[in-house]
Amino acid sequence: MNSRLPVIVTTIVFLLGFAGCGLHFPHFASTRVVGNLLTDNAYLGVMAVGMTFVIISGGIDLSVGAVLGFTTVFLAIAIGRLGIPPLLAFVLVLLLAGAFGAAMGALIQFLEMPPFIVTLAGMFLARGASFLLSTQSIPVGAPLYDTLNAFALHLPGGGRLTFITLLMLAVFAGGIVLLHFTRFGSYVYALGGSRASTALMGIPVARTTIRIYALSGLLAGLSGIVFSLYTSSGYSLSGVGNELDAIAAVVIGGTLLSGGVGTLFGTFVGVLIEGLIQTYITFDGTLSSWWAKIVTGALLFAFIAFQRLMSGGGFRRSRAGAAAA
Amino acid sequence: MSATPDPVPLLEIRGLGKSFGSIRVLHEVDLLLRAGEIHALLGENGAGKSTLIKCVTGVHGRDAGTVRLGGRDIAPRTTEEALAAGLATVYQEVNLLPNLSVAQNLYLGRQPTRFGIVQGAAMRRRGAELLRGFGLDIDLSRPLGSYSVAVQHVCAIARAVDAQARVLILDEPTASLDSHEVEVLLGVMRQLAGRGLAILFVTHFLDQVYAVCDRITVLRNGRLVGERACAALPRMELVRMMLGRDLEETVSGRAVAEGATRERIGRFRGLGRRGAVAPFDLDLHRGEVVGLAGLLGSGRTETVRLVFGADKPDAGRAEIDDRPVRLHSPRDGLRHRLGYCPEERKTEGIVAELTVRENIVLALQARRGLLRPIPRREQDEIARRFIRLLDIRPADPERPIGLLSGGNQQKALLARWLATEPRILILDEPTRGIDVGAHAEIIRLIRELCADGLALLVVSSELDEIVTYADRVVVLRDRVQVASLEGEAISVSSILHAIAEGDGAASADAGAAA
Amino acid sequence: RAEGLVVGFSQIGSESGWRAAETTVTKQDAKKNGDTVKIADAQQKQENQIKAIRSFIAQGVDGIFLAPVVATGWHQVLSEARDAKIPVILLDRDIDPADKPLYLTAVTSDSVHEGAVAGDWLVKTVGAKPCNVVEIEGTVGASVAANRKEGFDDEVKKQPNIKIIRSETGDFTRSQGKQVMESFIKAENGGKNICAVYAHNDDMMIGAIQAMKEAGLKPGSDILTVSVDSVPDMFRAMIAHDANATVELTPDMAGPAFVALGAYKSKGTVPPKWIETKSVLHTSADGDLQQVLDQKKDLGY
Amino acid sequence: MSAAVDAPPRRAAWRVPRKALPQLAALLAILLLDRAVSPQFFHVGLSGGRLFGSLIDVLNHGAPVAMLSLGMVLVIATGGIDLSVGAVMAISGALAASLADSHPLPVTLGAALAVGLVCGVWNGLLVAWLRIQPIVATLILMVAGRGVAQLITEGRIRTFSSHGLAWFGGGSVLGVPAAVVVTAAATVLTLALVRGTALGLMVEATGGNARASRLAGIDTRAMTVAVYAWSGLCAAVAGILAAADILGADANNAGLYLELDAILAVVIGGTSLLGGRFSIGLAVVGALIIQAMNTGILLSGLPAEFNLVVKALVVLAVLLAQSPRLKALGLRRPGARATGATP
Ligand SMILES: Nc1ncnc2c1ncn2[C@@H]1O[C@H](COP(=O)(O)OP(=O)(O)OP(=O)(O)O)[C@@H](O)[C@H]1O
Ligand SMILES: Nc1ncnc2c1ncn2[C@@H]1O[C@H](COP(=O)(O)OP(=O)(O)OP(=O)(O)O)[C@@H](O)[C@H]1O
Ligand SMILES: [Mg+2]
Ligand SMILES: [Mg+2]
Repeated sequence: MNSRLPVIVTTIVFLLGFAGCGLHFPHFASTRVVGNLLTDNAYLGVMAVGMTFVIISGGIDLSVGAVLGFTTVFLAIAIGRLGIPPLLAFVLVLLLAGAFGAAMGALIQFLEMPPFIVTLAGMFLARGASFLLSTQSIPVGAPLYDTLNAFALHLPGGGRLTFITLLMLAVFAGGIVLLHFTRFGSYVYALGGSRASTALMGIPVARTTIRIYALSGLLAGLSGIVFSLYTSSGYSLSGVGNELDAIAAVVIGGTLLSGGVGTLFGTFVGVLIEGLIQTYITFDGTLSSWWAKIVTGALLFAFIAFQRLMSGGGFRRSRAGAAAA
Repeated sequence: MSATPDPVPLLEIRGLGKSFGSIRVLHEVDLLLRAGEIHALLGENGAGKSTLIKCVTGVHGRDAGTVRLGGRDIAPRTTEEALAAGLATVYQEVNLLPNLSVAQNLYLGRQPTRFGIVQGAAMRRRGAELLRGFGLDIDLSRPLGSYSVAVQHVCAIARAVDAQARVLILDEPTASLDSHEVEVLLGVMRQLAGRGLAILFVTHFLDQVYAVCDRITVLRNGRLVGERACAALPRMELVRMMLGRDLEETVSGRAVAEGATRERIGRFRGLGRRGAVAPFDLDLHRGEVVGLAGLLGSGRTETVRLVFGADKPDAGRAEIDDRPVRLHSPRDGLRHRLGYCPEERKTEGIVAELTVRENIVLALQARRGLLRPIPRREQDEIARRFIRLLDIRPADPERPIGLLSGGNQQKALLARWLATEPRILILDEPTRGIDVGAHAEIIRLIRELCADGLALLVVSSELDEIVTYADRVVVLRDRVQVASLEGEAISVSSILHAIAEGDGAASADAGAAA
Repeated sequence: RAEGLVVGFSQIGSESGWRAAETTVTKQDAKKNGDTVKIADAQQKQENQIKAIRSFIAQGVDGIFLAPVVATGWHQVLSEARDAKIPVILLDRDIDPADKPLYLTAVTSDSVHEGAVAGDWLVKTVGAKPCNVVEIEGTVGASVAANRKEGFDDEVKKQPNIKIIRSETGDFTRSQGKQVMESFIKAENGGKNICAVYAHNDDMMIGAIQAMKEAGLKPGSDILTVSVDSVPDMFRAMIAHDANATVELTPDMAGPAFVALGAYKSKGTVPPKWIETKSVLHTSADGDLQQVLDQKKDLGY
Repeated sequence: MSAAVDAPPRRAAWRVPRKALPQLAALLAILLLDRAVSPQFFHVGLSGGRLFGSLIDVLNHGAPVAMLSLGMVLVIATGGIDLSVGAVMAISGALAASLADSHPLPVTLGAALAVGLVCGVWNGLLVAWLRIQPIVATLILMVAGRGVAQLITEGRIRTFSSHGLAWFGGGSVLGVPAAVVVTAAATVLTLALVRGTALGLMVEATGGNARASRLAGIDTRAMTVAVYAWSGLCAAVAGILAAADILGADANNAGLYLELDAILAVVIGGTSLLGGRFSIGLAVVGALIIQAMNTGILLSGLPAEFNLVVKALVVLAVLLAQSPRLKALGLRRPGARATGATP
């Protein structure tokens, strides 16, 4: 129940926020806006799922944004220039991204290096690699892309559930099963609770750690695929700073960076909240670019502070040592 | 005792050696464990018991020696492999996961699954069964961290027992249990041994040793002193083996002369906190030891935390020297010369990576304040003094305290507060995990302290211990003060009576959540 | 009904003084013709621009101005705009030719041409003398950077006497420009081997000028300078004879765009696909530096 | 994982007396590499009464990140992190630049430092009182802060001509660039503050085990606010240096992504992101390592698109070199699991 509360609160906060915007702007409360909210943040959602696993396990992954960028360039070159069939290219890039994540996990596990730094180096590496592939932005002209992009479930009122939206929702569903209903999932929480204890309980710490980062890399790759569908192109600078968006989404969703506590549903709401803030800014449109930044920060603060207060921010004594941030 | 042990050893440890860096911790230790026997591994704090266990179960690598299980050489590199080989262990520190549900903790790694999906309901059902076997009836879906250490420890034991291993290793499992739970545990151990399990049992309670064990292996300073059959070894002889000297018998009875002035230092009226303890009154006098008795989860820790100021009371008032004071934070407590050795050493006591010296001076420094740092020379002096006074081993003030054995960490924490020269000292389970020698020392210390005019408030689950030093015993049940015994009225039986009085269910909801 | 159009402007960001000026000018133009413009700052991220355009569509604006951060990846969202019958006008950067049908017109300068103009000036200035050029590039991956490099390099490659000896990125910022120039000076024997600097924007050049001064060199005479943008500070530098030349990139892209949009909305006149803004060259030799500077003062550079 | 149970975990491993060796070795190695790519790397001359040379550049450009790491190391030691330093740099720089020509220098500096302090305190309050997780708490200011800076400069580059402020960029003391002098002074001051008082011990205790420290009577909240405030202050100084360096405040780019470099510097300096033991001096060395690498890359004349890859590889190499695990395989560190324990 202690872990449920934040999620409930976050959800309420989001709904209130959405309602507020709906009253504020005429065209806001429409299925179209909802559809856009999902489509425009699909890549972030996919990325955030992986990030949730990593953070709950007590780690962090800064490389995801760069991996996204690399993926788009890789796909653009593979499909656009080398004419490799898209599906094959997808598989290749997913394998690559997964292996990359696994490698970082191995460094973290066996050399006891801090995840923050290992993945930071990973970020430089992935971004640098995409520069080496190409510094120009490359269009991807593949029939598959057009068909996938054309596909959409139409909602009453002009809203559309696009392919990538459905893909993101599927990833969340799969993630929820994996995290909340499998042994692997419980190991993830265990690691976040205490690596030492987990090891003493005879849980395969090394294997689990590596798998977690592999999963994060894989999903970063997938979010790269989503992004490349989203823009039908590859660009070495795409995804800059997305890792922070993903982390923020996860944490807003009530997951503790200290690990061991959190839910994927919370992350989902976190992503929506971030999207909502941006939509609000663009709907307003009168804000100069610096006021836009300030307001973004202010709203972020408002959401988080409100969340803390509602879930009783006071100094509570908790015996759950690990959870006590 | 239990089933007659068959001669061929199930677990055979030979010439096991281990050093950490330059420090040799274990020297050619042999240990034979036979199927169906309960084997006690005894020794002072720092003797190397836990290290031996960790070397056998793959937490540490060993430098020398062989370990054979059922005639096969084994060399597990992780506890995972040890478990697979058939060694189930409960390590000294409660090593479960506070953020996971009780059920998950019991079955982590062995959860029942169908198509890879964990069967939560089934798991909780089996778990409830298991825990009932230990007289524990709690909600298995709540996070383990919301239950007291005692409850957590029982879960750890239950987990290990359920692992269906051939050898069960328990490192001071009874340290944080109360008499009732200890009885239950010993019962379970007998059963398991009866089923042919080999059990290695580390404890500092000799009564428990004599109650269940077949054989005893004694370590001193990392060396094997000898293995004896329990029946053939008189208590005094055993203590001599452990300490390498005789233990001067601790005279019981009050420390201070009866006539001593009972000048009141602390006065607490209607102090309470919702969900923790009902409002209570408490007086503390110079040179007096007040004992807090009660079952696990009766709210003793909560009580003393309120007195110290670790938690904010939501009712009542506190007076020191008859002047009303505000005790809302540990700093307030410190300012008014109170001291508090918490029960949960690892999470609330030590700062593992800091040295023994730094840990000892911490509270004193906090009292002097940021701008008056204690000069290094003075720090060394203080550290050395208390290391000598409390015989902390190894006597190296520059060692990270995390590397000390449990008992020695406890002594260092005591030193931390003694260094602040408190007027009221609160000890929550001070003798938990302390060897017989140190145990006697600490009790003597408690006496000396109150002779020097301190007021002591001591929480302990060991009634006979309380009886030896308490001038007054306050008994709690279900977070309510139910009795206060004075002078001659104090005796184990009278306390037990007060605890049990009128309701036998008290033990059932031991550790039931707030 | 050219009056009171509501226009959504998806601006790249506010990374440079020039960008700020473009935004200001756009607002000023809108005020002039009594239109309202909703500006969304994308902070250099294409995804943010796409989100912005989507929400403009959702709000049913009359027209969308887009300053694309990259050339590719607009097909989908622009199609959505077309389906919603909202004309899109590109500002200051063009996009993938394949998407031509999706926008009304593009008001841009030709950044390859800008590079060429700069190169041409250098060629003319040095004549037959041998000349080692160092180049301070824009952000790696930015299309403008690539184009301005291409234009300049092609122009000077034709001359055997001019060599580009070093080329590093200065991220379009002053401090990086300065740092890069310092390293060039150290690496090229105190700057004695360097005859000219070409920077992809004025900000980097201003940093470089500082670096040269601190190294005891005289920018403008010891080492020639040419860069792109024509921000006020560059004019001040030229007036002080610390710099030689800068290629103008007008911040007023929106002006023509508003005209085109107005005409299209009222009379349905379809403008040409490309409205090119001129890339004028200003040099320290010009007499009108002060006037130009005064005009530029209040454009929010 | 035994290490984490009862052996010195990673942080403790840094405490071996020769703990400074890996960092210093790394710095030396990188400097030699720089020497290899540009022969005159070690040449130091005088130009306009100011020392002049690549080595000086390393110090000079390393100064801002070094300043940041001075604050960051304390924040990290308490188990926190401060993402907002880059934005705070932008704010203080913008403020300084916009006041410089109209106000006397002391006022300008005072205002710039004050605003940094305020930002730091704000972060501290969010973390200590609202108990928002540091990374998010500071993310807020990271986003909004740059906006505030741009608000001050209205998005343009605010140049100034005040010689007083300019001194911090172009000035020098006995030929040593002002930025270097300021940073060195700040380092000494920080060391005095931290090791001269009990702050160091209390910070390490708080980072090591906050609950225990609180029970020992340490005011962990005040501690937290203090370190974030200090981080804000250091960031403000860095902002002033950055503005003075280019004689103008570039709100959009000043300090952009420097928070990452600062964190990197601290970690290279051997302080664990989990909090606890920390080393101020080594954090500064870490900053120099990073800058030496960047300068080297510029001097090498390598095509720009290679920079990041090189940076990544160097960082990994440096970290590998000091990984306790690798050491463990070499000299058998206490608690290291001798993996081949087969008799
Ligand atoms: N990881 C380690 N590194 C260095 N020394 C260690 C380490 N672990 C234990 N020691 C030392 O080894 C000795 C034995 O410790 P151990 O914990 O085995 O004692 P113990 O018999 O379990 O004591 P207790 O009864 O208090 O638990 C102690 O002196 C301790 O300081
Ligand atoms: N943070 C918490 N959240 C939920 N329940 C708690 C918490 N802390 C303590 N409890 C419960 O409150 C009860 C009282 O705990 P407390 O430790 O005070 O009892 P006690 O008499 O001190 O027992 P012990 O011998 O463990 O000290 C325990 O059963 C424990 O499970
Ligand atoms: Mg032990
Ligand atoms: Mg207790």
